[in-house]
Amino acid sequence: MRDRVTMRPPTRRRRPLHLLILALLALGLSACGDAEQNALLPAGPYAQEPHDLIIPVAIIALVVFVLVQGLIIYSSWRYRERADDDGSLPEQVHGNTRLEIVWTVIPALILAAIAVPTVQGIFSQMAEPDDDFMTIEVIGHRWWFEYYYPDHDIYTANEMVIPANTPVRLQMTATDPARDASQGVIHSFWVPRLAGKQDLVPGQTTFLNLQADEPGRFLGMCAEYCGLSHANMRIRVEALDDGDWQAWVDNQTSPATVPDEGTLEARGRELYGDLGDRQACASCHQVWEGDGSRSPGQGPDLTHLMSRQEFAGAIHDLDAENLRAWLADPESMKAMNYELDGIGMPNLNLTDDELDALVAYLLALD
Amino acid sequence: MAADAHATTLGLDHRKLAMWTFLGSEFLFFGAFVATFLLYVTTTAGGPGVEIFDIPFTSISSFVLLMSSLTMVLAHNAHRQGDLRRMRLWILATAGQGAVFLGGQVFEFTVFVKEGLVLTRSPFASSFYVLTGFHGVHVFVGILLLLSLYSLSLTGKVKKDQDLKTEMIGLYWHFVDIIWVVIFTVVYLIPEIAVG
Amino acid sequence: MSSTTTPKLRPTKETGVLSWLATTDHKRIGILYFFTTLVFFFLGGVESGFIRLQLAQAEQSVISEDLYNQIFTMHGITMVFLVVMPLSAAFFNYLIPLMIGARDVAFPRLNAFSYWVYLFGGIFLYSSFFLGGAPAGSWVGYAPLHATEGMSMGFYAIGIQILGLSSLAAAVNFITTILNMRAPGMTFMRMPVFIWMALVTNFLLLFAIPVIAVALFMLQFDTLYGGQFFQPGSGGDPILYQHLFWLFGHPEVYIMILPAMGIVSEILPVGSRKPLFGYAAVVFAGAAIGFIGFGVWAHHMFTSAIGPVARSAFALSTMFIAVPTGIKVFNWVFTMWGGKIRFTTPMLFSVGFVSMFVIGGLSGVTHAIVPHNAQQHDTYYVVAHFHYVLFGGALFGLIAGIYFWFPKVTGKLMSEKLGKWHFWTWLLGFNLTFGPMHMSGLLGQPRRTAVLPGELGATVELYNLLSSLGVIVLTGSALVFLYNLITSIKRGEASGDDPWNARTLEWMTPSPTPSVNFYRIPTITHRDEFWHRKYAEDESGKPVSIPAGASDDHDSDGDDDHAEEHIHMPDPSLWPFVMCLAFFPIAYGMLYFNPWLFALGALWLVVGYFLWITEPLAEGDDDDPEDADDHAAVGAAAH
Amino acid sequence: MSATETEDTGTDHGHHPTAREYVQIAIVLAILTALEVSTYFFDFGRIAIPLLIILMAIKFVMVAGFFMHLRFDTKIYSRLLYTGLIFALVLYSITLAIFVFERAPSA
Ligand code: HEA
Ligand code: HEA
Ligand code: HEC
Ligand code: CUA
Ligand SMILES: [Cu+2]
Repeated sequence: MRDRVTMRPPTRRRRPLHLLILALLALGLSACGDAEQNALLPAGPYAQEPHDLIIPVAIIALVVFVLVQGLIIYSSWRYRERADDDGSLPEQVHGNTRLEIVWTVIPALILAAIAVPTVQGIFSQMAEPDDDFMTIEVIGHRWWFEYYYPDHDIYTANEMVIPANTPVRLQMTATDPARDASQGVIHSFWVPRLAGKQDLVPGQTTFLNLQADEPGRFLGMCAEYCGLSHANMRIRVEALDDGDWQAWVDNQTSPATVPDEGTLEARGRELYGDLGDRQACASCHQVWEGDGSRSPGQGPDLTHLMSRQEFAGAIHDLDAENLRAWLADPESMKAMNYELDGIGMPNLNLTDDELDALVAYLLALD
Repeated sequence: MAADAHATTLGLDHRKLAMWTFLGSEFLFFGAFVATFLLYVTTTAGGPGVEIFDIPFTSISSFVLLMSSLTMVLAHNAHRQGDLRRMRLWILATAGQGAVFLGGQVFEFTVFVKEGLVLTRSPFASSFYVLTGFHGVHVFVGILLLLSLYSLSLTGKVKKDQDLKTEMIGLYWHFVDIIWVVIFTVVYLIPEIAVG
Repeated sequence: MSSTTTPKLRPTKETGVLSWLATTDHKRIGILYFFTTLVFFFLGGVESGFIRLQLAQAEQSVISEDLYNQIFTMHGITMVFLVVMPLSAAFFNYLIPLMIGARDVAFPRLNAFSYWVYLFGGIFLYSSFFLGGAPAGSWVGYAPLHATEGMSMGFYAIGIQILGLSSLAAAVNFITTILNMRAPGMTFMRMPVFIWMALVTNFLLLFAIPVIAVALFMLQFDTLYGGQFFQPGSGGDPILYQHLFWLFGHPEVYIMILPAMGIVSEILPVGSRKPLFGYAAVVFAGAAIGFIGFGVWAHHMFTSAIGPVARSAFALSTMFIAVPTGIKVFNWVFTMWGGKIRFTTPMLFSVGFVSMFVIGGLSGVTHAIVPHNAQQHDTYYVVAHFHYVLFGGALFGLIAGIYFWFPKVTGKLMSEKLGKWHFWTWLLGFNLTFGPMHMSGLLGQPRRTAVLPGELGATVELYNLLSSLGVIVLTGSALVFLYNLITSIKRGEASGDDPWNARTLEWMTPSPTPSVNFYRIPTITHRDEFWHRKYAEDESGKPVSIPAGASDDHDSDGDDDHAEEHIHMPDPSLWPFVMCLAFFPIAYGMLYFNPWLFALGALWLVVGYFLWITEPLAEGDDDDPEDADDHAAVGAAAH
Repeated sequence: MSATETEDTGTDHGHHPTAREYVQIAIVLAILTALEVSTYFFDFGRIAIPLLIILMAIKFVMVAGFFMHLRFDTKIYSRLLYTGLIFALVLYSITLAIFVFERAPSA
């Protein structure tokens, strides 16, 4: 067995026992706390519509449930054999055609009634938004999402930034085999508060509409099993109001910061481009400094890395400590096996000095 | 005739009933391969496509397989009349034609491979080889069945009145032939006209 | 039966290991199936224990991602292919001949073949744990992910292929048996519902297995030999695999539930002491479920790359499968209605089945609300759904069957007291484990994740903890069951021949069932034949018991004049076992692409087959050996 | 369906073609095949494909009906065979139709 325990930094780990007690305490309380990835709390029309559909259906289901369970419990109780039974047999009833018709027709009618809005919902869910919408291209990699904003020529990863109150249409596919040595696999983009999920299929294009009514941060994750680190392929959507959105776009469309000569950061920038006989960061990542056009590599775009809050499939907070740990040994931070299949980020055996410089450089990429 | 009073419920022999049951399910097997082939008929990834087919050559081997159904049914006919000698002759003829068909297929495959159509070339190549290959495996199994019938009838294990055995193998054989009738049209002729 | 002059051509011993390896007796094969599934259930349960341990708390890594993925995959495969399906096959084996008044199945040796193929397929799959890692592509093995998982998905493709072969052979066998070996007078509409459901199930297998066979062959070629079927790089379409898998996969779920539905349809009338309400409706609904079940497969692909028309069509077909299912449910309830219900353990499990299955069925219908399926799909809400139908449904029904027919098999009763303990803890543990998953799924917890994401923690952690605690209850409950089973086999109370006052033919025979099943094949004049031999109806339609002995209510053995002198039973044979061993070299040969190993296996198979068909009868008469497989050699006799 | 139980017993008692008839059938099959192959050499235009499908179906039914005796045997066998065939046709046609018309979720 390829057994390897993955470790996460202690910041994100909680002690099991401690937690058990907490959970037991919570038993009495309502389980609704901070609900950022909560499918029952729609935050936009594309999540609201299915929600409005399922609630009446759930009520119907509940009624059927109560009725049938009630019947079962009632007849179990009412017709149980009593202690004083005379041992005779009950009346031998073989059936009743009228009843058969009733319980064929009524469920059929109920289902017909919920079929109509379902079909309507299917078409409206998949149609292009009526209003002006923004397109973002989404590419599913193992195991992180890449976003490209064609209107602005912006590349980013894991965290998708959108303007609030604007419909967004995602145009999605999974890793382009031409860009990634390994074949792409199917992923699924899912941010429950903004929309349902839709699979990303390599070699094909699928679409998903979403919209956030208010500014906010919405959590999600890849919802189609995509191998080893499927659990570590998470999504953040940051909805910004107009001003913030414009500022974000302006920042993203500007070239990356180039550190001053002689600083530690500058040393890091050098290492970034050249690690001797080890693979350079630049061979997989891009830091766009204004020349030529932006073109993505095998790994996430790092031009404005520090404009994001989390990294590596959005499982770690983006801070110096975590970055350092990541560069020192990516596989200890996220289940990957670069040596085996070339997927993910390799361990480049960086020295402490190199780590200092690289981390300093990355932290400057805001 | 139903000399046996407690015969079966339907009055049918188990083995024949089972054989037909099994053949019904085989359609779903080959159907899936044919559907896959149709889906990928033009998905050649820049490699060879249906134009590679040698229709005259395949026509001949298809014809041989079709005629093997005739010899098969003649073998059964002979067995039914108790003529084991003639039965064996037809059985050999059938197996022989099956072998010719298989030989043709092997030849066809080697030619295609030389022309660059290897299994790993494209979805088209994979689906073509796996579909026709599995059909070939069925023919091969049929030949084994025929040969075992042949040798068992020589050693007296298959008797004059046991023509059901020949019939059963015949059913299987004809079925494999029917499948080829479909493959020949759907995989070779129609794509050749529509795409090639 | 077997005479002393038997040449030692076939094994004749009736006890010992060899007798089990060589058995062709449908009852013994059924028992083999049963105990094998117990072992695999234990393995699948242990795997689920690891799943729940890992997910008990957020951001926890008791086992690595890699191992978790292997474990949840093997859990699904084990429970589906190595537990529920073969456990149903155990019931088919034991009961089909008995319930239709036959002495064995149509092809006893083929039957043994099915069992050994199943066993070896399971062993092959589990060997992966020691040969570089078990399959880690989930039980659906989606393409093109499989291709990157290397050898381990080779085990998946080949292993399930082998299990499929077992089911296909069994399906042909059982269909032939049911169509062709019913006792005189047993018309279709007099068949027990269990037999009907067995027939439908086996037709589903017959038509579904070839589809998965093709999908798996393609997977095997892609994974191991560089095939391009599902490789997007060269234009292959991964969605094709999904279609083929679910074309099989959905009928498969009805393959798992229909036998259990058949079982409770037998138990509820006995427990309520009334005939089944609406026999014809239940039968036709079962057939309708099987039929419609072939037309709903894409409901597993609502979020995949298919268009709105397809989504709508499959949403409609999926919803309407609730109608025939509802018919069954209501007929079961009205079977109890007006009865005098004795809550024995089998009856408790049957009522539990109806109740729990309805929950799973209703959540199934909500999946078909496509716009919202986009929220539910691949969440724990789906996990809750299918455990309610599979565990609360199929498994509850099958366990009911175990308690119900245990006396038939052993002549002893299982402890009612322990049985009740088992039932209530099972019900509690089950709901504790899977009930909370409805909530955690709706709140947004995705399935197949090795780590419970921390950001979900606050909302779903409690539910996950409850689920994990539920497994402890279930394990305790399973141990009660196991203890009950073992002690009852050893020293259970004698049951008599007809402990439940039952209705169907199998209870006419002595318990434990003699190897000939029936000393005299009964002639059937009624549905619920045995009941009608025990009770007549007076003018007002009230049943009155017929005094014992006044009719042939029991199939007594002995010197009855009517007993047939020469009962021809199938002879034991070692060849099915020996021949099936060939699947090891074949499977490993294909896996490691070793033509020699494969050729060895193929040759073994061919030689085994030859020995099989030329095997002489134990009694040494020079009857045609193949005809030994069927008692009525109509074909040969016809000329 | 219980009526089937009194149906003819279906084993080989019915009409059996003679060897001569078998040869005649084979000749017809050969002619049909020749016709099929000719679509490759001559341009049949738009009728080529429908023609090929019809010819295929005729050959199929002839082999099944005569060589496999379906015509003379009990109907149960035909039902078993054609159930499988129809299932396969319907299910795979739907699948292919989804690929052709419903491939992407939206245009
Ligand atoms: C025994 C197995 C079994 C059974 C019987 C069912 C029964 C049903 N299933 Fe389930 N299903 C599974 C096993 C099963 N399923 C499994 C294993 C999966 C997951 C596979 C995977 O991805 O790994 C799955 C997944 C699954 C999905 C895909 C979910 C997703 O991944 O997004 C869907 C979608 O429609 C679905 C629907 C249904 C429906 C409508 C029924 C119906 O047959 C239910 C009908 C029953 C009732 C409705 C209750 C009784 C009826 C009444 C009381 C009448 C009145 C009712 C009404 C008016 C509504 N199932
Ligand atoms: C019949 C089918 C069946 C049954 C019975 C079960 C039983 C259980 N299942 Fe599972 N399950 C599936 C079929 C089934 N499952 C399938 C198909 C999947 C999908 C896989 C995939 O996504 O690919 C799945 C997935 C699945 C998941 C989701 C994993 C994931 O998505 O990451 C979880 C999580 O909790 C789970 C839990 C459990 C638990 C706790 C039990 C428990 O109820 C188990 C209780 C049993 C025991 C505790 C056994 C104890 C027994 C003994 C001690 C007896 C000993 C006997 C002998 C020695 C002979 N199952
Ligand atoms: C072989 C290719 C490769 C090389 C070389 C490489 N990386 Fe990466 N890197 C990746 C991939 C792939 C990821 C995405 C991993 C994931 O999240 O699953 C990644 C992720 C990252 C991230 C996190 C980005 C985010 O937003 O999630 C940072 C930061 C990073 N790499 C920095 C570096 C630095 C610095 C170097 C050089 C010392 C380097 N990488 C070398 C492939 C590479
Ligand atoms: Cu990507 Cu799961
Ligand atoms: Cu389904």
